[in-house]
Amino acid sequence: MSVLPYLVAGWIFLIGCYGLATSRNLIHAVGCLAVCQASTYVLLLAVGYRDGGTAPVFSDLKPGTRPVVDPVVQALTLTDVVVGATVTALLLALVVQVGKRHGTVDPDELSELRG
Amino acid sequence: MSRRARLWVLAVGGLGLAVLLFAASLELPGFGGDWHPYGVRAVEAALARHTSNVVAAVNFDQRAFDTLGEESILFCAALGTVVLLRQTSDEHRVRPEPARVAPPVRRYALVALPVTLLIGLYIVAHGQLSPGGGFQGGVVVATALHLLYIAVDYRALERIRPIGLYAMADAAGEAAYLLLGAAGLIAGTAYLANVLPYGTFNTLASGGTVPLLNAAVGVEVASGVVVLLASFLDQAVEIVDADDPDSSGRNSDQDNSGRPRAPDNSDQPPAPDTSGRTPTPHNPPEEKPT
Amino acid sequence: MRPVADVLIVLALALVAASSTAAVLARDPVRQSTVLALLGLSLALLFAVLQAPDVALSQLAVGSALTPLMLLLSVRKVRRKGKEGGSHRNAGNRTGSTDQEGRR
Amino acid sequence: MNGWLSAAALLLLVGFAPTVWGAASGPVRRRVMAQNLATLAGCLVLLLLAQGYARPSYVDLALVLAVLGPAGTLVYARLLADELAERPARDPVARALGRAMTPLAAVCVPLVVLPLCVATGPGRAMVKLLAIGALLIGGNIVSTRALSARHATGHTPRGTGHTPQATGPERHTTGGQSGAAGG
Repeated sequence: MSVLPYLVAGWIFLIGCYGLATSRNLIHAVGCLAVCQASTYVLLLAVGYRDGGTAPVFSDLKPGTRPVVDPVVQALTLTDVVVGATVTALLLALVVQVGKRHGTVDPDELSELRG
Repeated sequence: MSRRARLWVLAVGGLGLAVLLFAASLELPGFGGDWHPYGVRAVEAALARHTSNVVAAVNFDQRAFDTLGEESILFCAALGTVVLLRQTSDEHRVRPEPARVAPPVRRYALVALPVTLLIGLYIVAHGQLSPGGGFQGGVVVATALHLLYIAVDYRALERIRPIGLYAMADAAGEAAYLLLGAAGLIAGTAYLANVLPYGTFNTLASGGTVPLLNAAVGVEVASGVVVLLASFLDQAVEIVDADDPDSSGRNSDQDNSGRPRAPDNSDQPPAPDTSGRTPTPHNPPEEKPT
Repeated sequence: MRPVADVLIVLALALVAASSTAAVLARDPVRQSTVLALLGLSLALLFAVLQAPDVALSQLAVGSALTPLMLLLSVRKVRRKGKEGGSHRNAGNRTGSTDQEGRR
Repeated sequence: MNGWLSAAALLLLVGFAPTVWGAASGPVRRRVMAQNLATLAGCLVLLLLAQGYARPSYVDLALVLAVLGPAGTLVYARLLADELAERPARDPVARALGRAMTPLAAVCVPLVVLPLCVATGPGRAMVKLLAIGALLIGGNIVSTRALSARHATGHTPRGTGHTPQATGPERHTTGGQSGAAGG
């Protein structure tokens, strides 16, 4: 149990990389990159977790009554999620542009075009 | 490199990485441990500044400069998308035909739109108190507006979405964040320092500059996402290639009539016709030779 | 409470691992997009059981409607391009991969 | 306190886990249906978690999911209208889901929300819970209808060669939909 979340994060990263490398469609590749991003969220939050802890939000909790989990990693992850989505949008825009210019979004066909 | 060789390289690299990750995870502090030195200090600092949502305090007070960087990434990503997906000279616009949506769905969307909008604003406004904040609430607000596209009609969305205004709001959100940071300099302390009075714990006005920075981020995220989606929608719904004879009939948003439509260039200057193949409105649709 | 909380965490981790694997193995972007929506949802549940409601909220906001919308709009645009370059507009290509095959 | 978390774990296992399988296999229609069911199950799990951890502020998560989940399903219903119409509900799982979704939402949501209301007692929190329940039921009924009814979001591109058949249970179609044909 004490390493399981880290291993899951590693697995998600590796499977995402596998998908990226073997993808035949750039839109699918962007989706795989989103999977890779998810691994960082899992890792960061797993590092910040504390057994029996609760969220460091004191609107409905008296400070000091319960142990709280680490807020710093949560803050990092929070911004990362939204910014990651806009970066996904940027990559999708690139894919759309590639599709417009070359008529295909298969990376293998694209390298044939160049050569 | 052949496909097979590439897979081998991937397998070797992946295996090596897996071994390294496994070794690293054994050395990490155990999951659920009690040792969180930064977390403990962050909670103390947030409570000292009367901010009840410690995550918001970390984002907009203790690590506000870092958030400025994140926000700039978001701004640049939105900018880059708009530049990449702009209408080029060999493309023209086609007015999408009105979509036909089942009446119950349409009614649901018209009810859900204000509700979702309200929830988004609530999430933004309560960012310093309960879970939520500008990043999350901004996305909810932007999604709420797009209920009009997904359940009513693209043209209904266009009516409430003057894109220039949202682009300006995007920039204004970013600028507000920068200027609020400068307030710290004017007050004689550091950039992005929390210079306002901290207020009463667990009320809307608590946390000094946190609610203001939060609101600035909310405005920026909401309008940034609207601008992003607008450029995607433009590409997917309106913009078509000039040398695509089918496009005028085929590419309408929800095409179901089968008759070719004339490109409506009333608000757009006609694309410069370099190839001479731009179909005029009177051209019958013809099959493109292979 | 502790054992149940641990069970919840393990369960959520398993769901995330399963849905991320499925998301990678779904090769057609349209089919992948539904799995990605599920992945977003299971991530949000994982974040909730890891006591990170802020992050879960962020993931819900992004993953439930925004990401699928962007993905599907890109697919729609790219497919249309693939189709018009093909021999016939209505060659019956419905999936992104066959679009590219149809072009050659 | 423990009971709520156990219920959440159970619902996660029997309600949410199968939808991962459903969304990852089969035709597009089944996948979208599974996504619809997953938002319902996920929202109820979040409600139970909020009560189980004794943190009323976690209810905001369920609130957001209750409005955005159906929005996500409507995204699919809108942008995949062609594919949903192309493959009529031949898939047994999709057909069963299409039939069962509305009764399921109408039964499961009160089953979870009403005990939660009793546990929280009258007040603002209870109003919030009831609002979430109403949004969830309404959203799910509408999104299921959008998926299964043969509504006219332009699934008849000329010359595609397929004739869209009546998809899904007929009782979901309303008279106004066929009357909306124009153009």
